[in-house]
Amino acid sequence: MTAITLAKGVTMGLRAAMEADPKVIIMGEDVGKLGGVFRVTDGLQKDFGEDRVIDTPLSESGILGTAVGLCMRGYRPVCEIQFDGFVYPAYDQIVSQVAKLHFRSQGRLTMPIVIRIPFGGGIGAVEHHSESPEAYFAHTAGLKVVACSNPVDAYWMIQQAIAADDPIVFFEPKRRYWEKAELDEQTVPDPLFSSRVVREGSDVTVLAYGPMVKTAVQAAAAAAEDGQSIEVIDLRTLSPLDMVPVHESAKKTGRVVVVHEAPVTLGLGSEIAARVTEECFYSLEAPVLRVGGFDTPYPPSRIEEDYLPDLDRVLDAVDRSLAY
Amino acid sequence: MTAITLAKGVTMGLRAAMEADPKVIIMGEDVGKLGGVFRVTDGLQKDFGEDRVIDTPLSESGILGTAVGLCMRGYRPVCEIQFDGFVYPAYDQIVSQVAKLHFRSQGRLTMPIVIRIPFGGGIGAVEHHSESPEAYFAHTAGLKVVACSNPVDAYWMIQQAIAADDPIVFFEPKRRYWEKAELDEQTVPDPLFSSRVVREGSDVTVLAYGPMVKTAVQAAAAAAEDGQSIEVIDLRTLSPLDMVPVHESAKKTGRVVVVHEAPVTLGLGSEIAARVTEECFYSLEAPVLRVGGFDTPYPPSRIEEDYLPDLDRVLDAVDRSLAY
Amino acid sequence: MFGPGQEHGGADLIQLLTPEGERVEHPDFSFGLGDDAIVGFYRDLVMTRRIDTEATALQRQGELGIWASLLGQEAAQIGSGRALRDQDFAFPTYREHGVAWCRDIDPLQLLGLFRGVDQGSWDPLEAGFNLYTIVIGAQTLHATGYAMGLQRDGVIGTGDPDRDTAVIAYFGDGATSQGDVNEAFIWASVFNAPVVFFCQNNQWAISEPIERQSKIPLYQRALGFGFPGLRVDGNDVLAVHAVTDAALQRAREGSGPTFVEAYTYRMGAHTTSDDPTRYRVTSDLEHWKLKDPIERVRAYLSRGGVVDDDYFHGIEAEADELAARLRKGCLEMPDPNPLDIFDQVYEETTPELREQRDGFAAYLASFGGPALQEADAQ
Amino acid sequence: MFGPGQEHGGADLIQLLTPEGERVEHPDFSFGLGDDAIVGFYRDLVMTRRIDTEATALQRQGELGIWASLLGQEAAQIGSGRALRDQDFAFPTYREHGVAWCRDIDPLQLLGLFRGVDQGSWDPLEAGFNLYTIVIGAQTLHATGYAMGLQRDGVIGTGDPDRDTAVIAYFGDGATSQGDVNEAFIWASVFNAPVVFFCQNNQWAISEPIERQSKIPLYQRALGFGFPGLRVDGNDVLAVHAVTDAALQRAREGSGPTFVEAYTYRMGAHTTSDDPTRYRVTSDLEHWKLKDPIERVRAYLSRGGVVDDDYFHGIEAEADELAARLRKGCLEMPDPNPLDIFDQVYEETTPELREQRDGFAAYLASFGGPALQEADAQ
Ligand SMILES: Cc1ncc(C[n+]2csc(CCOP(=O)(O)OP(=O)(O)O)c2C)c(N)n1
Ligand SMILES: Cc1ncc(C[n+]2csc(CCOP(=O)(O)OP(=O)(O)O)c2C)c(N)n1
Ligand SMILES: [Mg+2]
Ligand SMILES: [Mg+2]
Repeated sequence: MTAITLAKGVTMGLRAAMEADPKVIIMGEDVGKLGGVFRVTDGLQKDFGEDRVIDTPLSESGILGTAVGLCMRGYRPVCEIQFDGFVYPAYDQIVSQVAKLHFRSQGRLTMPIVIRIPFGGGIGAVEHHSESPEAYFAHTAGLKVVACSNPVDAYWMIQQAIAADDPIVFFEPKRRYWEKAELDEQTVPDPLFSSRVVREGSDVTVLAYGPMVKTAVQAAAAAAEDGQSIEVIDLRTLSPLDMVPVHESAKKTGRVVVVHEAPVTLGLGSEIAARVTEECFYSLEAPVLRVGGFDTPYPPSRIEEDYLPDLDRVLDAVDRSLAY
Repeated sequence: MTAITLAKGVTMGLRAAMEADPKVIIMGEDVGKLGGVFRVTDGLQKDFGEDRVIDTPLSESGILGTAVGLCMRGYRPVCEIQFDGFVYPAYDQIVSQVAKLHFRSQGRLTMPIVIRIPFGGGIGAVEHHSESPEAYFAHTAGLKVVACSNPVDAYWMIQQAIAADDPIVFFEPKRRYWEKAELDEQTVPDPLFSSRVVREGSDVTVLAYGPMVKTAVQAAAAAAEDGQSIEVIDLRTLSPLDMVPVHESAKKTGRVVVVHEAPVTLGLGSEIAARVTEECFYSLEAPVLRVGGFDTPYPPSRIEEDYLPDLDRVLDAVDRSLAY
Repeated sequence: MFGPGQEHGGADLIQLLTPEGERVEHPDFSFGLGDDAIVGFYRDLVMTRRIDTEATALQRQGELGIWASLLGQEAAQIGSGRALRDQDFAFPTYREHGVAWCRDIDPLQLLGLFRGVDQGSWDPLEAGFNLYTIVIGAQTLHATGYAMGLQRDGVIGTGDPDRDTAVIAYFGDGATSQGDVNEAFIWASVFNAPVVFFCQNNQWAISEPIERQSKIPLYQRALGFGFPGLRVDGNDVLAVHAVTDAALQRAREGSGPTFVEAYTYRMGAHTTSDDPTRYRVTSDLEHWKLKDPIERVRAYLSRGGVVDDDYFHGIEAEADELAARLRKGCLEMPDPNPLDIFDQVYEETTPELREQRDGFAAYLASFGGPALQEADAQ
Repeated sequence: MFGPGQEHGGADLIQLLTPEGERVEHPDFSFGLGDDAIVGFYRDLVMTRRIDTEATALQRQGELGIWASLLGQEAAQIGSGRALRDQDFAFPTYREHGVAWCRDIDPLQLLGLFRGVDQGSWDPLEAGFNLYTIVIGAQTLHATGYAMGLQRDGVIGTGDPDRDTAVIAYFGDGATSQGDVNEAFIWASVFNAPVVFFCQNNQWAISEPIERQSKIPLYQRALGFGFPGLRVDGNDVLAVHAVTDAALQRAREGSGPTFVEAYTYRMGAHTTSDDPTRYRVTSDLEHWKLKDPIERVRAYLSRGGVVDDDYFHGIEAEADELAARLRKGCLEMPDPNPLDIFDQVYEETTPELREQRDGFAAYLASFGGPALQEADAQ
């Protein structure tokens, strides 16, 4: 058992995946000598060589477009997008090619591509470095989308994502890169596409993923002091959604709050609210409430703490839910 | 009063806008001599010249990127994307530049760009020609999104969109391009960002936009024969949403069905379901039900009628709603 | 041969067979095969054109939703397609019916996409021929990535003719304006990838003339990216073969990418949905008719007495048979089972999709539609 | 001067002032202004470097979140920036602090983005200088579109020096690999747009050397797109001025785009967040130190006795004042009011955003946060 950061969890997972399968390659800007701007690929080029850890030209569409061709030669590219705001130049290749080729070829072509995206705000960065674009991908048939929230999941989920034969957008909560946890490499991980109850409770269910899981857990702890019992679920998988534990919890508590950094309108919260309401209509004491970023572009970092959902805004929603 | 097609409505609206304001220019692939693949810009280059109706190089990012610069010189570009599936190469310019520049410049820069996109299926086209990408834009702060459903709205809405000072993605239901209606150029149009009750009813509210409005109205007519009274609302504006008439209707009927061609997951229906449930929680007799495309890429055209919501699937949802 | 000399010499069109059917010499390129190969090319050209004519007819009769004709571009496609080895891989647009023919794709399979029953039913990996790509330019990056895979697989520059492999990416003149295509040039150049960028400059991107995409000859685009560009007479099957063969060999040897501009003309409409009379004059058409890619080969073969009339008749007969088979096969193409689409989205499907499939099956069943067993049975 | 001759001649670096401060001749380009202008350039260079050093210090002390240093690129920016006329328009990346200086942007305003209080607070249209663009390459298309607007406004080729206008787009060596940048080349060439593509090749894109973006000198990229490309000594303010001035004039006259590669070196880290020791050797740095863009001007001015020591001291003093003002102003920069962001999204705001603003205002008020009146008052 060793304590590792979330960033280190991804690094170790990448290393394990590359050792396990020689077809696994890493592509991205500055992933080689520099080890990535977050050092997540640190040391990998040194150990696996320039053929497997590729410093690419500065073109995201090129990264995803060539990854498609590499898949056709049996490779399993792990593509790093340096920051969330820079995935859009590759959007066409992702949505029209990566996501559709399995379908278009009736399964003759598989696209085992992992697109790693450090996402979300809270690190005081300049514009385009704090986006939460997950809904753009979760709305796209043919892609799968997951988000890790802690070092241990980071370690296991990245390996599971690389081993999977479908294209997966892998979101890493950059503001949590330096959070630590104990990793036991012997334990058997949960399946990749499963959500997990991280704190049990009976009054209100709070759903979160990525960076907001910690916030939700902190909110639950604070609420406990006021005698409110909050159940927190880490969604982990955003497409497909694993609604089973969510519905169970919703039927138990009758009150659901969804939290994410992305703007509320058409964020993941909208889909979850629609599904929970349909599935648990007669069990709900209150409408599913959504806590998220406002429907504005990400603001200058000096006020990002106002923009981002925090403990208080989660508790505020919990209170509003309980008020029904 | 003359009967015009929806395509003609857009053409006439574009012509009127170009006559009204010399700064209005049209950019796109094949919009000049050919008049666009749907002939929507037919005759405009002949009358307004090549400086105002620009046949562009084959690059969508180039179309939107140069449109930004043209706005900074006071122009009002109307950019045609030839088919829905070809907007993605421009996605970065749209999401990171067009949508954000007003915000980033604190209002010093305005982006009066209209992005015209023929969208949806039903015309027997090959892949990439039948997409419904509206949610990708409605989730993007800084953009506004509208969809016309009939020739008269097409004529007025395109003029209103061009006159507006914010970037607007303007969706045209390509399968309805050839539908006809009487246009009275003297009437005063509804505001652009308003939804409209197109058929009154008391049992169930059906919400639709673009190509699905006709389907919803047909369903309502069929249901009437079975004694079901369906209210149909044409949303018209997808961002911002005009929820006032929707909530009114929902409180009246207690039952809401949303219909669109786009895949259900994270489609507009999810946002509407979430909002209606939050606003009308105690009035709802049934959860908001969603009828849409399946969560698959658009299928080969021979089976698109199975994929697309039709009268029967709308009525099926109405029955399920009434069964609560 | 690919040295900087091209920077100047490349300006002239590389031609080995004149429109009149005369063989001519070129300082850098010569046709390496014998008359028997040319006899085979003639058959390829005729069969390809017949496939195209028949498909166009099928569209007119409502059997296909749309068809993209290659009329006029047969030599560009056969000449390049025949330069490929079994192990090579081709990335087509939506118009490479002649290349598909060279890759032994059953022409009937080409109709699926245009009839709307599938999006390509051959196995790309087995055929060495990817599915058609409709999004302009996207395939050039796929080709470059595939070529990077070849480098990693050690099948470049080994000297073993059955091992060394090259990739060819097809695209049009309009495609050269897409960011993806230019990025592909950069990647291929930087990584010295074994890929041939084969541009059929048919002078038009739907209604837009080549002037809308470039002010200078397209082949010169490559010079700015650091690899050679050549312009070949795209209606001269011998020259196209010679140039493509050399470019592919260069790639297989590990000498990197080449840009080949096949200078040709789109004799038909962009697709069956298009109306060229709105934007181009017929005189151009007349001019290019005289450069027909098939006529010049026929002229060469008959003048030289390489083959007799029986041969030509034989080919016609074979083409007639193919056309008949195409027509019959097209009409018999079964529509897909709507319930199959759910299982084709992912390699490992999801509970959500299973639920949607089952729900839809039940729904269809309520109308007596295809039951689920059927779907699963398939 | 911009003829095909460049295709070959361009291979040599255009230089007018050696690292030792010697004026040298060039067949095609000469510095058109007098020593007084060079005296002014010296001041620009020193002030720019001082702004950069102070901002770096402010970041180290936690007053800025990040800073992108232009150390080493002062001449490329001052030389090109000073070639602009009032009516011209510049599209910067995130590193053009020297160009901003030439456009009379208060350096204090440059800090806002990096401190996180705004995303650029000057008026781009008034300043003739757009907001910084962080998404690599995007601004090259904006510049091309702006140039197309100039053509439509009839302010090209009128012969009136106060009327004819040009656009300059700044970008780096790494940016040349983005599709957008190559599309900008195509559009500018096809429409003959009055834009100068000014590439500061500082040899690095964060940790990636120029070899990752191009195998041949970058200026040659332009040749493949049909317009001239030139490579100038980016550390030679006189040569940069002469070449940019000629390229801008060419644009104003209606002769179309030019690609200028300013060959320079990023002397500092990519940004204050970067650690170059991980990927580059210090010997390069030593080599480039000898080519310092400021030293050579100082050498020229003092050797020629154009100015005396008092002048140099005066500039130092002025720079000290500026630095002090920057520091003071930075610390005093007010944080934005979180309630303002809602009204900045659209020109015509929406009911949804008004509701979100009011709701958030009430929420903040419940903690004693800024009330709405305040926000509205601002
Ligand atoms: C990204 C994208 N934009 C637009 C289209 C619509 N479109 C289909 S073919 C075509 C013209 C292509 O011209 P060219 O590259 O010269 O190929 P050709 O059709 O002449 O063979 C266009 C604009 C598309 N398929 N993809
Ligand atoms: C589209 C996009 N991808 C990635 C980045 C992250 N990034 C910021 S600067 C940079 C390197 C740019 O290098 P260059 O163009 O040479 O400019 P320089 O920083 O050297 O001035 C990268 C990759 C970005 N800002 N935008
Ligand atoms: Mg063409
Ligand atoms: Mg650089």
